[in-house]
Amino acid sequence: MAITDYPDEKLLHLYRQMYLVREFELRAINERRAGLIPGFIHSCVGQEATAVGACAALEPTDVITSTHRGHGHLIAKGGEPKYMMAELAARTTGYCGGKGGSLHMSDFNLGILGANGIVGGGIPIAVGAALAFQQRKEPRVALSFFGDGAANEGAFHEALNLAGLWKLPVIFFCENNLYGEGTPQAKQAPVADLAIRAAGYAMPGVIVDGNDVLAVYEATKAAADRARAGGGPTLIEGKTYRYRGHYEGDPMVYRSKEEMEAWKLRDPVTGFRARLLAEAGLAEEKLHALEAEVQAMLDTAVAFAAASPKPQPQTALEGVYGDTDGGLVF
Amino acid sequence: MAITDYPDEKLLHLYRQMYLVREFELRAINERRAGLIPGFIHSCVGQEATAVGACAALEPTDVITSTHRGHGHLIAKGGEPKYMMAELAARTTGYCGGKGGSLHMSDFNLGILGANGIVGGGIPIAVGAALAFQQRKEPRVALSFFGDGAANEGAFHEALNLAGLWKLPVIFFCENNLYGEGTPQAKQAPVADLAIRAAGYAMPGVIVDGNDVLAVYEATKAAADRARAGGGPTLIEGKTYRYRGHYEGDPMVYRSKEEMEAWKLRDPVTGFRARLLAEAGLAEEKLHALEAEVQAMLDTAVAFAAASPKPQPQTALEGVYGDTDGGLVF
Amino acid sequence: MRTITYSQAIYETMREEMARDPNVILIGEDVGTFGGVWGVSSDLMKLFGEDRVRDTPISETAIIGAALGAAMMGLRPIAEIMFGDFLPVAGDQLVNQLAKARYMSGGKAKVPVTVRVTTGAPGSAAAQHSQSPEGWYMNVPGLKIAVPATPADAKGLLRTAIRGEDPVLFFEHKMLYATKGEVPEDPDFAVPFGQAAIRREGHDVTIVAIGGMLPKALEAADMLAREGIAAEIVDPRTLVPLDKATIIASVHKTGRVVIVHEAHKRLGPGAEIAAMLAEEAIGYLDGPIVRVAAKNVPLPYSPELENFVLPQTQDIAEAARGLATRKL
Amino acid sequence: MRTITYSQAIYETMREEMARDPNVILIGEDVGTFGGVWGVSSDLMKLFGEDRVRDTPISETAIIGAALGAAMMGLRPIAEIMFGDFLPVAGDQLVNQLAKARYMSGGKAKVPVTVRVTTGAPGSAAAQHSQSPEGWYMNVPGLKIAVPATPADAKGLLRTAIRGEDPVLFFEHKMLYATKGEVPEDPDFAVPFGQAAIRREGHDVTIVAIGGMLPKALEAADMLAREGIAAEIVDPRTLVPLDKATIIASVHKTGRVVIVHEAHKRLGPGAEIAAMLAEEAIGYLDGPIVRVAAKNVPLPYSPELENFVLPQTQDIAEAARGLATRKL
Ligand SMILES: Cc1ncc(C[n+]2csc(CCOP(=O)(O)OP(=O)(O)O)c2C)c(N)n1
Ligand SMILES: Cc1ncc(C[n+]2csc(CCOP(=O)(O)OP(=O)(O)O)c2C)c(N)n1
Ligand SMILES: [Mg+2]
Ligand SMILES: [Mg+2]
Repeated sequence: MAITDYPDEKLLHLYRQMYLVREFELRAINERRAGLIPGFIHSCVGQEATAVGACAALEPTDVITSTHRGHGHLIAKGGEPKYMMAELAARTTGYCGGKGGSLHMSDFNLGILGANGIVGGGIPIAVGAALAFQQRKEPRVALSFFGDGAANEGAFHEALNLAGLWKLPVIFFCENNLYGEGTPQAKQAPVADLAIRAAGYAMPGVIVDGNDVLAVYEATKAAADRARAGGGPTLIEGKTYRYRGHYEGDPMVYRSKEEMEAWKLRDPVTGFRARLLAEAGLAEEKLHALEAEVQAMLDTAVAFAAASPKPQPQTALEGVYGDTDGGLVF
Repeated sequence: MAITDYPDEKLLHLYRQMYLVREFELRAINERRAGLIPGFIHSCVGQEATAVGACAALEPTDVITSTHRGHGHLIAKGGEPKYMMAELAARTTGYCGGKGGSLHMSDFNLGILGANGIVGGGIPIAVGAALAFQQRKEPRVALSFFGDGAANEGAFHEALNLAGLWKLPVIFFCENNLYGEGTPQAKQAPVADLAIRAAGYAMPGVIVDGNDVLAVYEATKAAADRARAGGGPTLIEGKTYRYRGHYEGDPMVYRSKEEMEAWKLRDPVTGFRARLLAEAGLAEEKLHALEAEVQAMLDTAVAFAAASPKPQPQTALEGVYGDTDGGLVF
Repeated sequence: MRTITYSQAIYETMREEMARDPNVILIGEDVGTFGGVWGVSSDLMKLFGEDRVRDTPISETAIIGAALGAAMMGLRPIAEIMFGDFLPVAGDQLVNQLAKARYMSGGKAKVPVTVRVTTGAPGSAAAQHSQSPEGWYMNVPGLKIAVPATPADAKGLLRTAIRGEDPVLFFEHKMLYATKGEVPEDPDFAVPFGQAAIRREGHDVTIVAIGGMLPKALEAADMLAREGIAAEIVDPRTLVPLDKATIIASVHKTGRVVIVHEAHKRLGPGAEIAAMLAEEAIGYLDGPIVRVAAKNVPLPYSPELENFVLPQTQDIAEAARGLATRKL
Repeated sequence: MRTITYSQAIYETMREEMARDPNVILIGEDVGTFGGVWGVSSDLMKLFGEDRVRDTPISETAIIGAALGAAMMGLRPIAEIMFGDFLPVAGDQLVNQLAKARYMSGGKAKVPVTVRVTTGAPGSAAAQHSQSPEGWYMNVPGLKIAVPATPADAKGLLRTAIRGEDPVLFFEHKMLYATKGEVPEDPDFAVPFGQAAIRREGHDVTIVAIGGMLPKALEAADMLAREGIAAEIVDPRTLVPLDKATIIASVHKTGRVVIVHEAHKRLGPGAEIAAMLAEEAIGYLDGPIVRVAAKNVPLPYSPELENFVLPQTQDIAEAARGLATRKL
């Protein structure tokens, strides 16, 4: 579909979301340095298009599972920056009341089943959600984000096999950013295109430019439509790149400046912005307005987080079990 | 290669081994009923050609890992029926002194790294053995037998990925007998040919008639030659069928008499025997002599097992650790 | 009251709960057509269809992960893992996902998953098919652990697990499947977690017997009774939560305690019970806390070796006798 | 003697053993080019080549399985698992394969594999990156478990592990990496398994401190000393084998014992020590056996919550003080 075939709102929405993801990450990094955020952050700067393009193809009732690099996925699925920032700041108002942090944020009302600290850990969970949808004949789809590194875990294999076998409404979205921590993808798997593994599970394997939000959107939409119609799962591989370290503080000894600079020429956010102006004929003021709105939103989010209370120590004991058992559990 | 291109000894050897595997299994089943053997048996009757054909392509210094259905693999790799029978009878003279039983027999001198009670459990171990060979630049090969069901375990995926990545000298031999316990292969994976998964690990995937010992031999020989020459791993899928229950006693509600009968028309042992007579022009007396020799060997094996001592209870405490630590371990 | 087997009790409970609540499903290897390798799920696939009783591939990680994801979406999956020995194949999904999902989400995730799994040595099944992993996940907060020892408890605890809100590891001892006992017919009969049962009263020595060890402990108590020693037998029924009060009360009465389980001795579940008593009830004790358990070696195949490694009725009787007749 | 960090001690030992024995290799995620996410393997890949220091894909099952198979063929692999939390991802290979290979083969299989793995909470790393799994595999016979608490022990125990014949889980506490201590230069300096160390002598109360808890226990002992209470600190160094004799001797002397670990309390490694004492040394005890450990909830992200869940110096001091000043 040509960019001009998209309604303006859609294009603006996609841009806004990507811009929000990017700016959220930069704020979070700053706030971590400033001391508001106690834990580690694995930022997704550079990978905005996969998160936003994929989630834009989903319905509000669809669900996702995410990863350690999950802020973008959450925002793209509707996560609210202020609750996210508050969670990163470990406040009671955060998505998990300060118990989860970056690695475990979730919002079950929005269909965000959780980031995950275990590489590959979320993939079987998405399959389970899809199983429930199929079981109840609900026209819903589950989408699991994971990295290129995760595609080498046993959990990936078992999950894709089960989904292919039962034709579950699930989309496996591999964000291939060429590295798993400090190890290049080429040293993690003998195949450059992980999408080819789809054939082993009798599902389509699709490769998209992961820095092109429209390409991602279209591939995911097609997969979601198929899944909803009972056509079963799809493996989508979005080729992309992370700009920053694996975690904030990573010395990045494992890659070259040249490589990083080359990828920045294909920036998903600024690139799309340029296309909006040049190809879609949108007025720059509109973008400015939207950018200002996002910045204001983030100001609010940071202020909200900073002003929110820290949890009372004793509340650490709550929320382990759903049945209280008269306090017998501990 | 035409059957007539094989030297007579080779053909006789292959037949002898298959006949031995078949008859060993039937004896073991009998002896279990008779009370000599205390534990469960998963017999490989019907699958003699994969075990024998594959191992015939290996050198004595090559190694294998096996499965719960492992008697054939062990015999084919040179395992001695009397030590096997003694192990099944839980005697001190058995391969593991009575500690392992059917599921855990091994002979490290013969390169038999062990049967395995965990489906898929042996696959990563074979990869590790191949890693040692590559590391030391030894021209040796590891071969891992496993079933169609095992190809859906995470261990399969991780093992094949590592082997493909490091181009390790290992052969993954999938005995696709169409069932994993009571579940047909078609209800375990969405692909009928598991060999196609090889592409996901950048290695050749080869399908052979698993009931044709020569086809199995040739495919394995080619894979072993490639591996030894540094060409990396191969996934071989031998299509075969087990005649008896998953375990002895299995009511087999999950398959039809017709299916079973149809497969018996393609019997790997009697079929090969017929070809030896009809196509290779071998004299029947030779086969009779060899069969008699095998029967005598099995008589001896059973007698040896029955006459061997049962282990002393206290010896249960030995062999857990290699360092004694002055008895401190327990 | 009618008498049924432990195995039937489990089957019945699944059938009743599946009939009652369409959200209850059963997934696992060979649970459908085959009826379960232990025969427990029998005709459930015929009764409830292939959609609600699903034969899975041999992929324990996918089984537990799928159960977890489905539970998050409102189902109440029962997942069967054929042998307790295979739990580590699904290790991450159990330890890092299922156990922690609720807590990490700040209490929002709903994870009512019952993991039915067999435990114990069925005889010459060797090291990878004979283990008793009841204790392996006790150090992982978030999981509940049930160890039913009678048909009635199999039924009552399973119902509590299925209707409950939490992930439960439900350990079915292979050697108990064929045992019989009275089981109430009340369709809501349930046994709460965290309430131990006194299986036999006595004042000389307490025997805490876990799961499959209950029959052996009762046998030992019979032997002791003939010698004039009155053993009290406590069955904890669930290890998490643990009914400390009942155990402590019994020890208060007897002053002596033997803890029996089929798991290996070193850091088996009995270690927690012993440590708890040593911390909270040491003043009641008139002697050492003795554990009778499998020796610290993998389970061997040979019957002679296996019998030596496993705790036997004689071992229980001997330990209890030793305590009861000990000079203070 | 020179003073180096715990991290350097581990690095040095690997370097020395790799130089000494070509069969020693190191495999794991990011152990090569990156030098290990904890920096411990540093330049080993440069020194020994990509063949002997191998960056693996993110596949913990393959890592442990490969180490096991390679060991069977005569190598002495060191496998690094980045976080103890990930051990369950390789659960089957650890529990059913590595631990049991020798025994199941009747003692023939050779499996000298050292699994280096980190443990403990590094601060706000939350539930899946903060666990202390030292106890998770203590119930699995066949594995040895080392919990070095000082740079010298990190070196000496690691050497013993690498040169030994058995699979070892070698737990490196994240918060100890930067701690410093004297480490002998003798290229054969080794610390045997199964020998506890008395880190401080005292006669009022015994504190058994495991791994990363040693510094906190020493701090607590300082506090107590100022109050006139002399705590004796025992560091078990290895949990399997466990040096019962030293622990019992200390308890014999003091009559009181506090066991401290960062693992959750319920069936953490301290339960075994407590149970062992309650079984073998109850007559020496003048009070309850107290365990100070992480509370039985997953590790939360928030520093306030995390500090509350983890055992603190104050908790240790309080428990020891409570025992020492208790009326008998
Ligand atoms: C099971 C497991 N192994 C290892 C890790 C440590 N780890 C965290 S992120 C990461 C790299 C993941 O790579 P990839 O899947 O490509 O995602 P990316 O970080 O590139 O987004 C690793 C190895 C982990 N968290 N879980
Ligand atoms: C991890 C694990 N899961 C399940 C089992 C139980 N089990 C033993 S054999 C078997 C079927 C294996 O099927 P396949 O791999 O095709 O081998 P086959 O029996 O057909 O030779 C199963 C499910 C097991 N032993 N290990
Ligand atoms: Mg990546
Ligand atoms: Mg099969």
